[in-house]
Amino acid sequence: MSAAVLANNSGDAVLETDLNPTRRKIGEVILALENISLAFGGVQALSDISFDVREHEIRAIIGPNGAGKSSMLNVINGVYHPQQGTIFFKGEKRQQMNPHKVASQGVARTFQNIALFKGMTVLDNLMTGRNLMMKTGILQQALYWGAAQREELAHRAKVEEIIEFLEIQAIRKTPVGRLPYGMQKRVELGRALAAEPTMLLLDEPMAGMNVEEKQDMCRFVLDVNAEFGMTIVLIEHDMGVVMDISDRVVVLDYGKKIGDGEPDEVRNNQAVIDAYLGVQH
Amino acid sequence: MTVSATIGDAITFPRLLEKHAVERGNRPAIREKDLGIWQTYTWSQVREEVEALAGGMAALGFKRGDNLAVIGDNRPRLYWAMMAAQCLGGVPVPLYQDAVAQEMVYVLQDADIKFAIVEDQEQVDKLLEVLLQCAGIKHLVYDDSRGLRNYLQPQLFSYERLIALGREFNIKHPAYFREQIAEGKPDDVAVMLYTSGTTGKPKGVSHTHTALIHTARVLVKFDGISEHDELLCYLPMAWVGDFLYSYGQSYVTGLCLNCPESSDTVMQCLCEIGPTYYFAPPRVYENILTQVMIRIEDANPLKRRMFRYFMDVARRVGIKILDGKSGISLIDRMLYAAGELMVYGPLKNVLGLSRIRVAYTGGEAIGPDLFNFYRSMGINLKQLYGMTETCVTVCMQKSGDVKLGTVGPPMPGVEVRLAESGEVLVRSQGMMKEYHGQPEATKSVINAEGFFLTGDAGFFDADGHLIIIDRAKDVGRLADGSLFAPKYIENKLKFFPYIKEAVAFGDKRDQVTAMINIDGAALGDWAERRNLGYSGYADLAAKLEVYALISECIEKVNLDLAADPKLATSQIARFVILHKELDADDGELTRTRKVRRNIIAEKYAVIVDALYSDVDHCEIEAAMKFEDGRSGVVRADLRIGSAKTVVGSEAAAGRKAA
Amino acid sequence: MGPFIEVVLGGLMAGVLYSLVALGFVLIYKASGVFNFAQGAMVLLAALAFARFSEVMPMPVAFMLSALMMVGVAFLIERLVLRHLVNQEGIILFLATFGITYFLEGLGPQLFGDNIYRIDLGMPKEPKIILENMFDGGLLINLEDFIAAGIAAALVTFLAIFFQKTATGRALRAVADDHQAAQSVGIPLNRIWVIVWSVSGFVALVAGMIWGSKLGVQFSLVLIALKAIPVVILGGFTSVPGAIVGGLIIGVGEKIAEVYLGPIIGGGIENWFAYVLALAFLLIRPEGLFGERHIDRV
Amino acid sequence: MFYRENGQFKTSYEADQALFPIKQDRIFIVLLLLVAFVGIPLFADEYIFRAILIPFLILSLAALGLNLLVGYCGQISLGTGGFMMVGAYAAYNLAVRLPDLNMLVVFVLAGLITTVVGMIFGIPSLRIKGLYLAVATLAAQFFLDWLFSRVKWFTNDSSSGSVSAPVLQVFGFRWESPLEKYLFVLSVVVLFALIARNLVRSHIGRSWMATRDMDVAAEIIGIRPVYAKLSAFAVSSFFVGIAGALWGFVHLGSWEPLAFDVNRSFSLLFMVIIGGLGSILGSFLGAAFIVILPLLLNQIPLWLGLPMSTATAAHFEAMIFGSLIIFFLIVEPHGLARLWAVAKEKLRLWPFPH
Repeated sequence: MSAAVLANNSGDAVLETDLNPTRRKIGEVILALENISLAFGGVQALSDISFDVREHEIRAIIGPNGAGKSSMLNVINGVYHPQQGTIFFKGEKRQQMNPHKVASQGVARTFQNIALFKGMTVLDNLMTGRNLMMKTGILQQALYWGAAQREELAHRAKVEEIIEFLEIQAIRKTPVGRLPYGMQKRVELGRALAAEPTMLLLDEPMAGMNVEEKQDMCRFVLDVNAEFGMTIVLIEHDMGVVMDISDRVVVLDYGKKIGDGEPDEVRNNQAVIDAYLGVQH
Repeated sequence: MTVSATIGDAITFPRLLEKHAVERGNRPAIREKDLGIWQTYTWSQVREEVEALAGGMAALGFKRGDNLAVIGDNRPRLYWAMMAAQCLGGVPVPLYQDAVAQEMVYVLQDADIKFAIVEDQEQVDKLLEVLLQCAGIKHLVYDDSRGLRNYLQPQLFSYERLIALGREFNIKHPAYFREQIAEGKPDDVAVMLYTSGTTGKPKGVSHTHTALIHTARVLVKFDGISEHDELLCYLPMAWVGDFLYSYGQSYVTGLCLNCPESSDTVMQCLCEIGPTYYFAPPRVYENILTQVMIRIEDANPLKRRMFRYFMDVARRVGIKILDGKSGISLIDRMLYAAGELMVYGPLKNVLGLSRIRVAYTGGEAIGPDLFNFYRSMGINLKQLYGMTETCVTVCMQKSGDVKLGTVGPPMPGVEVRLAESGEVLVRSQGMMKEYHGQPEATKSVINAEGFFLTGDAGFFDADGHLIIIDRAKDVGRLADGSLFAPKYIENKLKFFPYIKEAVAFGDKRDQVTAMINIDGAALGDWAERRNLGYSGYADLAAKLEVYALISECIEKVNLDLAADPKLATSQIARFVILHKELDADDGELTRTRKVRRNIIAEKYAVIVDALYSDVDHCEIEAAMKFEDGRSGVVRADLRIGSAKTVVGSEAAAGRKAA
Repeated sequence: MGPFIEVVLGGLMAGVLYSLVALGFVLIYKASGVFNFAQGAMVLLAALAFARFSEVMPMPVAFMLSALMMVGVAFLIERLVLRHLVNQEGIILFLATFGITYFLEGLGPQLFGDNIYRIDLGMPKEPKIILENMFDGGLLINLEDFIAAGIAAALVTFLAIFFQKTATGRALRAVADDHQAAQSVGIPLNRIWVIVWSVSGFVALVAGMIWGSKLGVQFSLVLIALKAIPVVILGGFTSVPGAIVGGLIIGVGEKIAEVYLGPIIGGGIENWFAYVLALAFLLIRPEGLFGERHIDRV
Repeated sequence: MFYRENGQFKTSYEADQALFPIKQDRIFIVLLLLVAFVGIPLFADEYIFRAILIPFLILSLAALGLNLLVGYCGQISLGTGGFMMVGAYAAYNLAVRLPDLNMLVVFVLAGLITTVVGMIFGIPSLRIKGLYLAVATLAAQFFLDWLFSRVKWFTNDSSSGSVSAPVLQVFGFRWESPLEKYLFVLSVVVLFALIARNLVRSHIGRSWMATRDMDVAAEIIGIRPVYAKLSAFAVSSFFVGIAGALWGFVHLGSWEPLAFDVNRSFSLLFMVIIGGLGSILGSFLGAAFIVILPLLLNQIPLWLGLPMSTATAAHFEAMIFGSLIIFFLIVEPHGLARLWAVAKEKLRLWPFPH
């Protein structure tokens, strides 16, 4: 499954596929969506969609514009509540929950239209990603004393590791509003990583990037998966990228699932080809 | 065994380490900006780390006489690895980290490398790529494990594992480390530095501990360098300048090295550290000046006028004040003080040069404007002369006695002699031991009396300051028999901010011609201000306006040359502006960015022929390597420009008028 | 029963007048996205001008002159303030109208004096008893209020037609939906703003005249603006009918509370009751009665 | 221009995240404190303390509190005057009814009571935002106005409706003269400025700013909006409540609800806007501007020798004030603090423009 990945990861042919699984072993199902249907008013955004995500895998969701991909992510992280269907996360059936609760269960995400905190620096944006883990009370923070300071510095150290990982040292104290688009995308990934999630949802992480930026972002996504073992659910338009880096692909079209499987399977699926070639429904 | 016994007279680097660990164990030895702050390691921490590292290397079979390849940016761990190798009686061989894999093959084979320590995945990949050619490599240690998690080659070893292995080893062999240090002799080879070689294959220059330490101590005395100095290591570790002026000085004086966070943040790190002691080749100073000029152009007119006004003041009196000369009026002194507050001080602060006590430049000639710019602002910038084989330091300008255009008098303990041909010969304690494995080559450059043949042509001025004009073998003759020193001419051209590189031709010809490489950034800016549209480097290079500008520059050089009777015949008559930048990757420059004149002449023979005919343009096809390693062919049609030349008397008149 | 209906009727009358001021808010908010805090100050300025002009000239002329002055004010506001704040956040524009408020509050009395002036529109002042046959003792109502309500209703109808049927009205609505889009299809934003602020000034003039004839023209007229805010909240910032219904609800609610609740808790509750009512409403329906629902997109 | 940052490298996160990481800034702040604590007391006269410095400091504190809410958390409030009123009356009632209570405890309790009230009125922020929220807080203002003027219990059944605070007595010392009062207020304000700075650089401050910048994203990365918003209301109200108590006890001495009416709310909002949203320094600059401006406007005609009736002067004051607000919003919508920040950035990069 990972020959393409290999070539992408190390850039040479020295490594041998059988000997060197470049990723952690893919594990059990971590997230299962069963018969999800979601409607806004009269508009059916998702209808009866089921698929699962396994631990440590890179799972792509693709589909033409308006297929319901972003809605799917919003369902996974609790922004939208589907009218029908059940969601199992880490083996437990999920009740109605709000986004911050989902976040506290270890799901982080990035957004199609960058949603950074524009008034803050890169460092502060990343630190915000760790808010869930910060526990000191308001009085200690007011005095910036003892535990509060220790906590702040300890988390700073963690965030610095991410800064290094994403190679954004030069901009750590720059307000994010001043950064170019590609950099902002990278910082947003950093904010999600800062939360040390088990599952990472990426909504078009490479949209609007040039080739070089895309390569960088691919490398980061693969490294995140390899180094931290994070499970990644990814929406992406660039088919080359999707086929290269993902383990399995779900294809949506008009809110319905039309394909699901490994990249090669999906590539040869007639329904998928039709959807992309624009066969009229 | 007592500590003092190990230290002895401290005439090897490992013994210096032992000495600092005892004498200044809690002082910082090295800092690295990592994870956002300057992580600091004291001398005793460094010693402990080196001991563990040496133990690990020993455990893996690194032994006396082995060579250790070191490849990467300036990182503490790589510096420590060099020290660990020396402790074990081995020889560190730093390589240029931006070389492509194939370029490394020769050195790896020549130095018979079994053991390499590299920075990261990028370097690991390069070595793995040439593993078949360099089968000798048994152990490949990496500092940063990012991306290497699943590389299963048996040679690979992480730094952390090596340290752990070393600690185990040292428990089993508690005395091994000290014994090895004690066994080290001053005349052992301490380092092997490969010269980039203007021609031919690189040669491994072997230096002994004695030579290096001696040279460093001369410098310490010369400029009062102490453990309180700070410096930033950002020049390639494979360069002799970094080895002697960073690594060497740090061990000799106990001063603290600072390693920048990444190559993107060198300027930022420079500002934070504010080194007191600084060494950079002229092009670094030039880049800084170019940046200053470009950035100041964006300032409001009032500020620009203030800047120009005070820079004029500085030009008038700054250098005299720096040199402590008398005869400066009180008003000028006050103006200069105001300038220091308003311009020079803040400017130095922004550039990270506020705390400079002494700054060096060398390796190539530095332009007078450039040189004076820094000195007039109160930065004690000095030129020095030397080469890898002589531990750099042959001549150096003395603080307070700096003559423009010279490289100063010989350093204490250095003998300089001029051969019949004008070639500079040097003898000192800092002489290399040999070219590694090339006794013939060694013999050919060190004569019977022990003088090193530098290959440079030069002469002493009336005050005993040495002036270098060119490589001796490059100094040629024009067809009429008069002197032709191409590099001297090229340097004069390169002092213009718009000209990045220049290659002069003229040996055995009837006139001098030149190929010019424009500076894309500086000229791009120039073009923008004139609303001159262009689509890229090649297009800009071909603009008529640019030709006019460059020909103006050349005419100024001609005027300058005409003033010197020896060189008046070397005026440039015709020139061409190249459509691409000369590039080390294409073999046109050395890794230290010196032009390879013969290779260029061969490669661009078409152009050279055109320069010496009367056509006004020529077509060229050039193979070039892109950043991703692919190669392609670039075609261009180049215009040939001509410049006015003057006769001697006109030159004198022109100068007077100016 | 009779007294209760009297209270409700009284509330409705007051409510119509609130609606009139609220209408000014809505117009400007719809067309320029600005929450115009200066509406009260505009009412004061217009009323002062009309009162002082009508002392020396026939009333219709005074009316025309005051209306013209309000157009001038609108023009200046666009030229000196709004034009420079295009593309700023809503809060900045909101605060700018505070600046306008202060300025007009200084300007009005400086130009026209700061005494209490009377406006006599010739409306019958004396209360009238009607429907004596239906209720015991009949209903005591104020004829002046009835007339005022009539005028207000006429104005509202006029505006509704203006918005729906004229080209300018349609352009106004386009601008409200999306400034940039409107600009890109060639709707002149600046002119639209001048028009809408003028209309709003005209509404202020009418409101000022009616309130002025009721209470006399004095500084406290600016406080009416504060009363109109809960009305807008209740009705929704962008809805003309909302302003009217909201005004009526607030008017009636306030009167009822004042009469039946006030004595129990110490009186004087009309200052805050409207707000609490609006607030309670907000919590149930954040977008107001007639406002458009806003969905947050991720 | 005055910055010489070479060599000021940080070897620990502690140093890197210090309040004033740059040495020149530390020197400046120490000098400023010296001037405030030593210099001014040596030279200023009573009038300056009473009419300028004490009101400036107390209003700075209130503006600071408001800025935490508006500038940092993005929740607009037009009820600050009302919350100050709660603080003042709470302190009054505590001091009068429990005369043995230490004054500092009285102030803190007054602040806490205001906190509770502020949180109650902050509840609507969970449902509504922007102008709607502004109106909700306006409701608080009017309700509180009414409460303290109509419910006699709060004024201790005072017949005139106005109340008088007892003399300020802390640490067995009576802070009576303007100088003493000034020093007391200054100490409190410095302490609170420090607290505010600490809060905004801690995780609570970041959760506020995240909520302000993009509330949906903030919730998705795990910030509880309820907690972020209500804590901002709570902390802000605490600051404002203490400022209210100080305004009553130290500045006014005796007062009625009118001293805290809606105009007070508006003027505090102007302070944070003109001073700079999301800036501690801005709160002080804004307060200084709004305190000093009317005094200046009153003085200028005198200096020019143009006697003016009080009414005319008042009208002109309003007009100039209004114009200045507009002028500021047009020229620098991010306030004086932004101008300061830009100037500082320029000085650091001098002679380069950027």
